[in-house]
Amino acid sequence: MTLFIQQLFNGLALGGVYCLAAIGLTLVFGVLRIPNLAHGALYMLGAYLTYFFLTTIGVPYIAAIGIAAIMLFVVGVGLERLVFHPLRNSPHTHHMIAAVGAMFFFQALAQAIWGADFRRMDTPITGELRILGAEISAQRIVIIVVAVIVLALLAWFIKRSIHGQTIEAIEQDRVGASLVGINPSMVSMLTLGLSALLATIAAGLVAPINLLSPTMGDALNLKVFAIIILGGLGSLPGAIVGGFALAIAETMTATYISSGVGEAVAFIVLVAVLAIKPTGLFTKAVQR
Amino acid sequence: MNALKNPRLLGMLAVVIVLAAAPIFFAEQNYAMRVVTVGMCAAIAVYGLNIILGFTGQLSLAQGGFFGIGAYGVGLLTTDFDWSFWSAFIVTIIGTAAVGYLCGLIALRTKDEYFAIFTMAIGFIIFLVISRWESVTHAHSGVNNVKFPEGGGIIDFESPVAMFYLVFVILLICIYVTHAIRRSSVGRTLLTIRTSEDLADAIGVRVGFSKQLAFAASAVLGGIGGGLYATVVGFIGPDSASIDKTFEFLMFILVGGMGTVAGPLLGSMIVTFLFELFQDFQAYRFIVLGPIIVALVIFAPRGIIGYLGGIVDRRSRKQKIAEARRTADGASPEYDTAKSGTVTSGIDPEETK
Amino acid sequence: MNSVPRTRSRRLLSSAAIGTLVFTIAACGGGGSGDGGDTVVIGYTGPLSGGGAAYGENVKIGLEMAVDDLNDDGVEVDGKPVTLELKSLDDKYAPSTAASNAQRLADQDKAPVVVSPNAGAIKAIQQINSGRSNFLISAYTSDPAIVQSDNPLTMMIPPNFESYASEFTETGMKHGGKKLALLGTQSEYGQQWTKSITDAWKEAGGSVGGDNSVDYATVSDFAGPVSKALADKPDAIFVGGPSQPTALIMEEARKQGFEGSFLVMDQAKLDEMATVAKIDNLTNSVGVLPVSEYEDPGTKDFIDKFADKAGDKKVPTSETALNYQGIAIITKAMEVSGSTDDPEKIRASISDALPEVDDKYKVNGFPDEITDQGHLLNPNLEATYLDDDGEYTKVPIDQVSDAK
Amino acid sequence: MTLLEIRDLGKRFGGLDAVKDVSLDVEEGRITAVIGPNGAGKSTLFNLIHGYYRPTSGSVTFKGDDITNSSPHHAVADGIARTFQTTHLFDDSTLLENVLAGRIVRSKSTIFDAVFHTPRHRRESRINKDKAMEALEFCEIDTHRHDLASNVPQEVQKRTAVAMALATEPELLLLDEPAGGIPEEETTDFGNLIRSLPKRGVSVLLVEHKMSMIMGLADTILVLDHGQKLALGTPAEIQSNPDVIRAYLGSTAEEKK
Repeated sequence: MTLFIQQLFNGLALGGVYCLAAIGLTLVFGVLRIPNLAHGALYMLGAYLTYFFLTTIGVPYIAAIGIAAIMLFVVGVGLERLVFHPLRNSPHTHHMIAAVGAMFFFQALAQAIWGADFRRMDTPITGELRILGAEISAQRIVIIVVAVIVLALLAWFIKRSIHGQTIEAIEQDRVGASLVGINPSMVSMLTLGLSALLATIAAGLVAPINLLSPTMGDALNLKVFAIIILGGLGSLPGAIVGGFALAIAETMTATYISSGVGEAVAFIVLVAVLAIKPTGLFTKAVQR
Repeated sequence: MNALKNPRLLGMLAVVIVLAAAPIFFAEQNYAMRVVTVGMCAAIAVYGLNIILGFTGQLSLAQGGFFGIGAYGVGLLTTDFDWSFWSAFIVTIIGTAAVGYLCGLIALRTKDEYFAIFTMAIGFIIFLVISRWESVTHAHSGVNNVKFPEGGGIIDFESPVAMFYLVFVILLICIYVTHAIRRSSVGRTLLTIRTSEDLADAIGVRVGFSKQLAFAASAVLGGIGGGLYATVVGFIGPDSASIDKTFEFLMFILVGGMGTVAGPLLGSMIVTFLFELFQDFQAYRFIVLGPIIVALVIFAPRGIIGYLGGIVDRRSRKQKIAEARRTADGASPEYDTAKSGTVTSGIDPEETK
Repeated sequence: MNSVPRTRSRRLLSSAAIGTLVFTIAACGGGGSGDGGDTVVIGYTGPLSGGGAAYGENVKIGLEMAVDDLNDDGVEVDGKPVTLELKSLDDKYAPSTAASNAQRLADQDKAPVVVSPNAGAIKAIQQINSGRSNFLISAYTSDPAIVQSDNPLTMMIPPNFESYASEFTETGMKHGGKKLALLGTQSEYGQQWTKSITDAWKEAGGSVGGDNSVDYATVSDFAGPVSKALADKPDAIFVGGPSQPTALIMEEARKQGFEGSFLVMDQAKLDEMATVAKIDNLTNSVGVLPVSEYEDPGTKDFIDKFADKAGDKKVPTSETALNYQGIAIITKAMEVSGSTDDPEKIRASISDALPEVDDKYKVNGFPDEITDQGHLLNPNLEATYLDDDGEYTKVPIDQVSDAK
Repeated sequence: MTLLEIRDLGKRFGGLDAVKDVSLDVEEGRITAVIGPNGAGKSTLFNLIHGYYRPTSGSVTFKGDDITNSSPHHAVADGIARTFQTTHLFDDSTLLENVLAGRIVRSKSTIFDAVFHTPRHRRESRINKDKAMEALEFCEIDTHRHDLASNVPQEVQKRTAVAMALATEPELLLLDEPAGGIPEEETTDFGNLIRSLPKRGVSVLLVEHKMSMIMGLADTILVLDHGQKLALGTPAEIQSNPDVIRAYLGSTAEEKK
């Protein structure tokens, strides 16, 4: 029983990790329909920049995340301008390959700057909590809470924008409040910038429980795609449910069946769900 | 036959002749032979991708997985089960066809992004099975000493040159088959589906069934490529089924030109050589290669063949149009035909939304 | 579908892009270098980008240090001075790429020896290194499968990992207890270790829980797997993969209340682990001896030189040290055989070369013999036990045979 | 003879009736029209006939065979072709290639024929091309055959859609607003094209907004309102039907000038 509770908390924390990583991707995928495979790389860059400000420069934790997030916003905007904007009329394939190219670039860049070695990011949030006999670190609790809050806020912000009313999303957003009447390419820029910013917040929170390396985004990339497809494209509640459900399924199958199945479960569930409901769990069945 | 007047065919012919002659210059260079031969194995799988992506317009991300099934089918059957290469190869091809068909049954219920991610999941599951099912696939230990094809005492396939020509001939067959498919009503069916499934429905195309066939066909070519790859390299590990392979294939097809007949071959060769060329930069090669990939996608979105083909098409169409005008003498020249092929009508829907 | 608005400038740009491409490919034809006559290329193919990059870099540093030092000392083969040159290629851990790279190094750079640091890659390279092409593989892996294949041109550097199992078991049981949990990484190598430890542990009369191996590279949070392993209330845990994630797992286990002993696979190095986790969380563990604990004649200087090269934050590991030794051995074998381009002769002379190697290159348990199958054997193999005070105690290891 | 028999056809989406209890006979060699305000269920009716939707009630019979639950490609194979309200064409292909696509359903050759270039394949390719050219000529757009579909004027595109449908060798052609988007002055020509179809052995069922065109074209007119039949009869009868005038003609005809 203790094991079950412990794993439930572990699953929740992992769900928080997945959700946080998925947010930015859902944004871009949902609003612009771009499968941004470079998202994991942005997440990685965000982690390294946070690390840089926190450890190398010595800025406080929250501030380090903030500065890194702003820098990543710029990177995201740059990515949109240089890569996705010229491709705005091309089919998905082009986006995917361009994103892969960008991902290669970011990874090589990070390796050139910070080296290939694993790095550890220590944060001021330390200590463990004991709940019902289960041990869980404070950092993980922060992850769960922040994931839920950020996702809920975001869902509330752009709920109506997903299916067409793209511009409204930005209008409701405080960044875009002053930009009423902006053109669609501005929306794209802001969306990608925002997604990179969110990826950094996620990375800043999640990186401390694991390690930093130039390929740290890879492990998340595929799973996060599974999650947002499972939940239904562009559905933020779907991303929340999908993230937590898959994480708990993963932890539980790994615990009670085998770790191999645990690794595959996200994809098996995805295949099963799409076989029954080809548009994901939460879509309002809006196919073009 | 007016094949000689067709610049596309001429181009294709040129590529094929250059390749066919390659061993004359590189026979002693094992490295060059190896790179080209491995590149051709990949090219076969890319032709498979061309059927489902280029002709049918469905982005399948399972191709690396099918490539892996092909490689492991041949690898395991020739080692652990001690089959001859040829029987293993044929059984493997049938096997990939079956797996492809079954996956297609479910996969084709989904559309667009869902199809892409769904096939990505399939590819990833295949990868996980290969890398985790230790008792059968030897997981990360890989499969060592995959048999060479039996030459029946006539050809010794241990020689890289013989192996080169084996892969080359099979590649040519695959190219011809894709070419024939494209020209035939089957190909037209697939192109119809690519343009609009509703329209395809309306003119009597069996959309589901055709997509299914295309998916299975693409899986088969993936399996063929993988099977040959296994015997060419002799040792295979789970990386031969990884998602990276899929992206590699996508890169090949995109650089060469989607939906074209020569594109996959040219793309595979060019990208393979680019990768080898930039090896000297080691870890930092992707600082250069990454932007090159992005630039290619942006500036030559239809690939090299698509780009060249566009020029050829415009020219030949201009001729034909002029001819049609002359014979019908009642021309209606109120629009500019010179723009044909490059500018499409209207405002971009994404921009106006 | 294809509604790309194209302008003239874009067309120009695309022609330019394609033109550049064609040009670079044409330029690619050249390749090949190193006809300086007295330059010998040492080839290296390893993961220099992607997930294994850190590992590949560590190996590369050892090779670079060896090549620099040997060149400084001066190498003389058959009466002529020879300059060594290291040429490294990236294979991203993919065996087939590694084999292509090795082929290229042998063909274009005439490298008589190619270093590869992973078993899969070595197996792939063994398909091509003796036959139409000939070159020696300097194999950095402790998987005995690569010498079992009877490849005549393979030199295996590290000790056979199977040697560790019984000693690790004994030490782990002594400081922990009879019940073992398995939490190694899901790599080829990790799985072999898991198997080997499982067998040894059972043989010693202990009980082994379920296999909880996870892929260290793709797990986002180790808490789940650790909880599961701890659920069986083990007295000892087998862990291991790359040092840093291994350290994280041990730390997590300690935080979740584990008090038993750790058996640490040789891929993870205790001193390197201490750079990402507090040493308190790593104690009561048995693992391979850190380089700094070796007492070979060249160890001290090597560590200093390593610090100069890689910075003092980095810990020198056996990946670096053993490959440093390896190149010194091969170079000496070239001198002894009087040949830089006949890998068979070089391989045959290794045995005679071993006692000739200068003391400064003896840094990490120097071997005194090479088996017929090509395995370098260090007579005094030692592992270590890290006690609760953070002190290393040496544990002598009996080496097992490489036979299947 | 009655070609198409629709009996009490109905389709519910959610709780709403898109089409309810519609019955209609389409006579061979005639032009039958369906009119009604937007949202009256005209397109849904088409989709039901063609098998794109499954009806919730009623039946559709074509040449005596029940095709109620058939699928679109079966419908086409049986001899029912259709065009769309918004023109669907293969933009990157020439008109000839577009019309050739309509031949797919009549092609018997398989992948193997194509690969081995069998006589059947060659014979079929030739026939397909001839038939496609014939359809292009019939629609008077053969001079444009090498132009890209995206580069020709709207009217030519509309004609191409008809030619593509004709290439499937239908006995019944469903035209969904065939003259939509065509300038007023060209509708007469287009009307003539439709009028010539029955002589070719193709009966027509069409949905159209342009009243002037319908009245001079159709033999029988069905008026739909809220998915139900409002009236059925000859143009003259419809024009004088008070229900129709009140519900439809009176208001929308004025709006539509």
